[in-house]
Amino acid sequence: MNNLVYLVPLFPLLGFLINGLFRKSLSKRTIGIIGSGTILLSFIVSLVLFFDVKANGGSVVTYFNFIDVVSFQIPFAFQVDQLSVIFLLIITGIGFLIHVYSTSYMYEESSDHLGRYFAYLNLFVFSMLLLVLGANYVIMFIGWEGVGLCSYLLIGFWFKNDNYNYAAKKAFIMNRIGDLGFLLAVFLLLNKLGTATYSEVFEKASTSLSTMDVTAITLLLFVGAMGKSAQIPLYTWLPDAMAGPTPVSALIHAATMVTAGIYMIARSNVLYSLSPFTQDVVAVVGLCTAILSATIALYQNDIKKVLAYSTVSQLGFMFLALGVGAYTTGVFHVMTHAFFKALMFLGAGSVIHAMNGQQDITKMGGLVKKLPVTTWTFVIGVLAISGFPFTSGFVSKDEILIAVYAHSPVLFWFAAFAAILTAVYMFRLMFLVFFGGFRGTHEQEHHLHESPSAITIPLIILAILSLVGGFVQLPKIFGGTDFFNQFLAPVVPAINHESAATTTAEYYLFGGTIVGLVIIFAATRKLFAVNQFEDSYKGIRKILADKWYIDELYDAVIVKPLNSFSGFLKSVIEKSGIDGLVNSVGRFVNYASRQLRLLQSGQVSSYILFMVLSITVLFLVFWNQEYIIQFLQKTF
Amino acid sequence: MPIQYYIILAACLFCIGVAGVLTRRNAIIVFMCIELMLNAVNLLLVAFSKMHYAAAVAKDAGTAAGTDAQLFVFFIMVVAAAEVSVGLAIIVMMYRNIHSVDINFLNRLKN
Amino acid sequence: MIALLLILIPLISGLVTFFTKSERDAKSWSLFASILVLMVAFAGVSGYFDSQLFFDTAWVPSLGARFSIGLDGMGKMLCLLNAIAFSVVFASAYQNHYKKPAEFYALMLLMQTGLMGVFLSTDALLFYFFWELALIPAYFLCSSWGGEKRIAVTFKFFIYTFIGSLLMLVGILYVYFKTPGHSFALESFYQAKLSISEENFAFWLFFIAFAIKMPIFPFHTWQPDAYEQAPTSVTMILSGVMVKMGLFAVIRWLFPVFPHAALNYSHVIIILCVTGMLYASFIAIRQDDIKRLIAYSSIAHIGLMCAAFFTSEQVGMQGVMIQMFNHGINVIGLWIVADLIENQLGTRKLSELGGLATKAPTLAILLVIMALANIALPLTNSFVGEFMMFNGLFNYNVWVAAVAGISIILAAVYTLNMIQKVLYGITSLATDDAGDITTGPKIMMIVLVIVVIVLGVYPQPMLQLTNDTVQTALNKFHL
Amino acid sequence: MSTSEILFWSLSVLALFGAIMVVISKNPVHSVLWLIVVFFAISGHYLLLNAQFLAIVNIIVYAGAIMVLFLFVIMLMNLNKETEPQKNVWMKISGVVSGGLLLCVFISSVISAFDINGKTALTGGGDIGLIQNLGKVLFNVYAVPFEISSVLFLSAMVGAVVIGKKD
Amino acid sequence: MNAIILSASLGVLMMFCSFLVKNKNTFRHIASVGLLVLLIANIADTYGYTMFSINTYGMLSFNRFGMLFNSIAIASTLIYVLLTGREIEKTGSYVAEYFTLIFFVLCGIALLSSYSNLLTLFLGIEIMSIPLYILTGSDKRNMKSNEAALKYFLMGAFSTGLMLMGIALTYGGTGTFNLEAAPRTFLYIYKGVASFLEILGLLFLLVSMAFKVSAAPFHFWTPDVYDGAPSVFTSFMATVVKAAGFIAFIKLCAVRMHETGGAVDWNMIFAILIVSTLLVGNITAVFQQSVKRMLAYSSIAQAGFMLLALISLNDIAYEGILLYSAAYSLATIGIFAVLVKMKDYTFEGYNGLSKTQPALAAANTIFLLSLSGIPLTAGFFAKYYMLAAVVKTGSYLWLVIVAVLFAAVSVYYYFRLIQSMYFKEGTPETEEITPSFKYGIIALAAVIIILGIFPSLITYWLYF
Repeated sequence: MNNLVYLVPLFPLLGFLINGLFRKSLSKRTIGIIGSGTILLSFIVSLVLFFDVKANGGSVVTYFNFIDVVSFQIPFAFQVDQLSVIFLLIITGIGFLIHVYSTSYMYEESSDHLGRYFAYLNLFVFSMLLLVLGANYVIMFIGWEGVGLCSYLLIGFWFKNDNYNYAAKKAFIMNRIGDLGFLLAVFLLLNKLGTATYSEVFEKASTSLSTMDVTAITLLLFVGAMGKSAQIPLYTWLPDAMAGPTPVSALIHAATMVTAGIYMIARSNVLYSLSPFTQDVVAVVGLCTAILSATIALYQNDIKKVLAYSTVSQLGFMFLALGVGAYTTGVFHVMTHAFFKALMFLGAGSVIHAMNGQQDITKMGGLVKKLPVTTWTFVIGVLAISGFPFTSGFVSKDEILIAVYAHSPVLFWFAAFAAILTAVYMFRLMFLVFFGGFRGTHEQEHHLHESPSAITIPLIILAILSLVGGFVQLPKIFGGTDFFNQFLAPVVPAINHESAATTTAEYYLFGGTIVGLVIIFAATRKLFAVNQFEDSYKGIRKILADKWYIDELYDAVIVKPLNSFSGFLKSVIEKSGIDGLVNSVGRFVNYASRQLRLLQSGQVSSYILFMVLSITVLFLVFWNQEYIIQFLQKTF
Repeated sequence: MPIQYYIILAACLFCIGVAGVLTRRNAIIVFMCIELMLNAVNLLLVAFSKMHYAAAVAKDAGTAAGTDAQLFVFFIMVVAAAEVSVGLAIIVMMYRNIHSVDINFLNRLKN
Repeated sequence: MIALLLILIPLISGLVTFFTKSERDAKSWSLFASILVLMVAFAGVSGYFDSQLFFDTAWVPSLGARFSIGLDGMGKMLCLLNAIAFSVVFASAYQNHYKKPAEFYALMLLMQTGLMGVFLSTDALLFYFFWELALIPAYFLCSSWGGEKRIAVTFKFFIYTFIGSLLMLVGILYVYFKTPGHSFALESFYQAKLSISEENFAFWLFFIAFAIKMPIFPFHTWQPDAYEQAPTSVTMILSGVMVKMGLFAVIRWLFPVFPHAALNYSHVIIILCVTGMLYASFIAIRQDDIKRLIAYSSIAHIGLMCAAFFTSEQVGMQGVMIQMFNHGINVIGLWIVADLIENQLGTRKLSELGGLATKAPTLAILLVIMALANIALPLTNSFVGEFMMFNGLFNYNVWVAAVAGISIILAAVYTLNMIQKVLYGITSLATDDAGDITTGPKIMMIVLVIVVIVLGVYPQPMLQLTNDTVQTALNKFHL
Repeated sequence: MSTSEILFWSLSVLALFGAIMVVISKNPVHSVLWLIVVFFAISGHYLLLNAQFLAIVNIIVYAGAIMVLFLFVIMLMNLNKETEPQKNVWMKISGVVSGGLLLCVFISSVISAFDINGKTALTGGGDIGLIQNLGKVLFNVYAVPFEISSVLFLSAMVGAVVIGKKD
Repeated sequence: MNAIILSASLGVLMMFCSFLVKNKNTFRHIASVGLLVLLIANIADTYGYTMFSINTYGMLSFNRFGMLFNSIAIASTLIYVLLTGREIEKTGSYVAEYFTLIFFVLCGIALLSSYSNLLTLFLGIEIMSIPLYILTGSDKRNMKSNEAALKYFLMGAFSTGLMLMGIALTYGGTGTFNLEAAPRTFLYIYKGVASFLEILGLLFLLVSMAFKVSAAPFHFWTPDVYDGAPSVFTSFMATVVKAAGFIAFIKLCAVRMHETGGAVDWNMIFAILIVSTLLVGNITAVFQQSVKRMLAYSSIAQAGFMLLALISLNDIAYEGILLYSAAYSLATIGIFAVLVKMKDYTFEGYNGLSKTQPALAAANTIFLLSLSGIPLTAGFFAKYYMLAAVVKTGSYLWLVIVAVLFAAVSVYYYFRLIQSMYFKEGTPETEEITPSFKYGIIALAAVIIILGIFPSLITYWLYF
């Protein structure tokens, strides 16, 4: 069965080619069908693979030698195992839903652009699949950069708008910075172990890698993860990436691509377990990101921005989990987060659709009357993300918190704080968008309508998933078993936190969550669900609204200096410096020529004078040449 | 006579000729100074011929050493005569054109 | 036989072209010739004719110089590149109009002869001959068909390279008198008896020549001007093939002849190259002229190749090999686009362009693909090369590799800048009435794109092809 | 002090003085006359060295033919003191100085030529300078150069025609 | 011997033609036939068929090298006459005499290529120079021509004085004028090698020879004379005559300087001469406005390159000097042949020649490439041999590098001409170009290319 694996990426690739090449001649319907149909096909294949793997374990399928030089082989191979299968399902499943959603959401686009859109989307899925399927770091890197490219193309999809293009460029370049780290890590692996294939790397790692090396490798890999998964300091591109069409934000910047970092670390858990230091770094960075972005999210007024920052903060949570060694939990949160965050983005999309393009939540409100489905699905999403008991988010986030608690209580309290913030800004969003009175213009109010089924059905499916998605990993105390962990166990060892301490913690947490949520609910209701806004925030709020001025900081510290530096090189060093030197040689020759020809004065007597003088000089040289030669030998 | 005397005498004549070439502007005088240089050389050659003769005659009486130098002088005179004829012709031609023999007027060609 | 044909076909057809009357004849004849050469080159690469790759006959017996030419792996590859380049150039320039077409195409073919000769010759004096022979037509092409500042710029380029090659000539002589039995043959050059100090001295005589040709950092200033001023068809050859001459010469004539000196100075040179990479990339960021931008980016790439080769790491060297080919293909693709843009819109200023994606979608896509290949995105050809080269650099020294790695980011910066300013945004005055790419160039570009993708996915054949060259270099090195 | 020495010194002084006068006398005609004096002095030296043939030839060819030619030309152009162009003093000084320099270098190097120490030029005796002996050698050994020098004369003649003849 | 006697008698023949033959433009043909005969006779002589068996008592000694050079010189003169004969007729009213003088010059050259006695050297130099004084002044109404003639004459006479002083001193040192047979055993010898006076004399000789080959700092006459003389004769002076000077010089070095080499380091003097010559020639040529004057300076620069042969007196140097003479003479003759067709000698005068006279422009380009030593032209191998000769000696590598750097400078002014012919707009006025002239010049270009591919065509004859 595993030999079917090549089909999984193949279908999207075909979709990409067809849509890309013949997009002018195809009708919008067919484009949509091809676009989402291919994904559906590979989803089916993935399901088949899933059960196959469940039944009889994973395996590696090698196709051809990508690079094969003496002492240096990189096979082009796919690795089908529990971890990759999980991601296959997430990518293709959610990908399919979002494709379907897009068929309606992007319907206004001309068939040319629609074809382009689906081509990019398929290409993205293709490279994402390559990323998770690759059996060594090089193949992973291929996918890794591929998804970066697609996100670049999709963010800049509406390329007429230059701000979008800047956002796209920013995203790509920040990813590139991460990629450099990734690349260096791979080189280090190749240098130390002579191979980049997972199986070999992991078995050799413990024996033939010094702690120093492991730390270096893992840190460099983590740099890559920072770029891809938008962690401090490389997170600023993600909010800007919201320039892209909303389904893209849902698929790439919430559900799949940004979780590549988590996949990569989970994949190389062996290495990370070998280097505690890196783990701490990961945990701390993740936590900081979680808190920072959560605080920013509090005062954002753009619906997609809020979601974006919440994504960043959730990613922070996942890294926190990985950092404390709960890899499975991290992966689990990836899954659940994929459900509810995709849901919320799509919901937001539906809202924007209804408000035709309006994204400012201060101009919304009370949409519950006009958009029931969107509203209630969105509410489910909010509950899930803020960890309402028994929703998927509750399960995964609880598990993270407990794991953190088991690791170190200090981190736990910070994490809990972040979780609370999450609830706060999510409720704020919910209230401002769906409840209260409508604050938009009349045309908008008139225009409001529930979205077509192609949009609502995916919402509903995702809502269900976010509700029940947690049950595969329900804690024992609630009578569940950790299927998920068991499934992943062969690839990613789960830490067992079913100790007495943690079970009690579970109770506290369970209680705490309910109480906390109620309080927060009331509080936010009071605080935020108002109908008039001061046009600009003051004090701390302003700082939060302006995202702690991080972008401005980067601009001032990195971008501007680099620009001026290169300008300096171009105009000063190159022009006047090197090139000037070269040209001055020519100018000097000309000058010398002009001077030297004055020697030819035209006077016979002066000529003869020169001759006589040079004869005397020759004589002198001649009789003293011993001394001259000695002198020369001394000097040179 | 010690040969040095002759050498120095010839050298003096030669250098006076050079100095004349350098100091005078009249083409004819310049040319005459060159002739003076040639004569210095002639004198030197003859002196050398007698020197070598003296050295050789000590070994055998009937030697012809030194003859060649005197013949060389003869050839020098021949050449000098030829040169003079050409040179004076050129000078005259120039005089015809610019009515002067001042070599400082020769400055159309320069740089 | 193959080798001889590779030289003779362009030579003869070039001389014939001088006497063609009409523009059509000149064009079609030269295109035909170049395609013929391409076929022969393929035959050479195919490996069916490996028995006939060498040709050798007496030339100047009194000097011990022979007319001996031959193909090794690298030679095959570069001859193929050369052949492809010229066919593509002729084809894509088919509807351009040049004044004095006969001369133009004839000189082009003569230049191809020279380049072929450089890649083929296994005799030092012959090598020098062709080295110059490639330069002279380039000089005439650039200074009679180029831009407005062409004469001065081309002259600078010529003098600059000429000084280099003269120094190389001295070096050749120097080694020649050290060879057993005074011969110019490549083998006897490899066996030359040189003391370390002599090697160190002669090494620089050769290296300066090659450094100017490549060009390496402090010697590069002729290049942007020359590329900017030359007619684009010539620029394609200059940047696609001619700069490879430098690298080729380093690999064939410098490394194996002076292994110890190469080892001594590898640090200096690598430092130079890496400095050059960053320097050029930084300058490229601020370029407003497409041609200059591409020129600087190609300086950066060449720097990487040279550095990677001097690490004397097998992987790196192997990377250099295929990268020579790939860079040729990519840069030619970029030039074709630049040419189309300039011919159609009459400007190369990024600040005056924009919004082409709406006007010329196909062109846009092709340009994007080429640009991505230029920044070595995976599954494009140059990823493999750069990956291996950086790997070699890394094995040589971690920090050097890290610093050089910055150029990857910078490359992304300036390339995306270019794409954005050319394709995206709203149309400008210049691009308002732009049309899409026409069939001829489109086909060429598609061919190139296919090569780019295929070599990106399955580079193995190319690696096998050039394996032997690397081996010889290394064997010489580990003696 | 023997007669030959007295003769040598007096002739040398005469020659040098005449030479100097050639250079410094303003009037070209005087220069010519002084040059003739120098030639006579040198002929005297020849006689002293018993090179009679050369002495005679010197008188006939140089003092006779060549100098007359010079005089003739000068008369033809009737150059005299007034028409004599004056060089600026710096040119004069530099000329004299460099000539002097040459002389110094020359003499100093000749002085340091030890290999001719004690060599003397035979005055009086020695019959190689006699016409008969010279003639023998000239028409045997030096026949070829002698013939060749005729080419020289031919070319000089042709040249004189080409240049001098009015057209 | 054939060459000497025949050239002399042919000169006399031309002299008689001047009043026997009335039709002016038949002289050209007679002269070319005569040159052809001369060439054949000389080649016959080379292979032992000498018409006159004269005992020269060691005044002359004939060897393969000198003979081969004679052939080259005569052949180039033939080409020169064929290409530019018409212009010789236009110079003045004494056409036959000009040819006479050219033949006499050839006689002098033949002497210089075979002298073995300082007397014959002296006579050769004079026989070569005196006709040149006249040819320089042959354009009598032209002030520049007069001036050039007088300058040339005065300075030439001066250098003759120096040379004679040198000969006299060498004689004083050795007691013989014979080149080879200088006795090296003396009572008291400077550094156990040579007489002091001889060395002193050789220095004078060196200076005067340097003057003849116009090596700096004794080059001052060259630009003015070449510029002032009628262009046709400039091309003759600058090519064949100068090469002959080198042949004489190299022989002198090979014997006397070589023998006294132990006492003094002549190479050091030569190095000084070479560097200064290259410097003055190349650098000054850069700024010239008149092509003719530029060529004068370039001839100085080329002389600097040829001097390299004197430092390294090995087999390569001998082959090289012959090749160089041939390559340089042919190229320069070609360039002058084009030059004399131009109305305006400045660089601007050439602007756009490629449009009006493509064939001429192309040929001229090849000549210029050859002068600047680009491969595929004879000039490359000429330079190559010179450099190789020095490199072979193992020392003076710095000199080689200096030389190539200056060669790069030389490209600057040669290519200026190419630029104005091809890349500048303009309409140059030329005399009417006969097709025969066109074909002739193209043939010459072809010869240069062929020599550039197979230099052995010349060097081969040195051994077989």
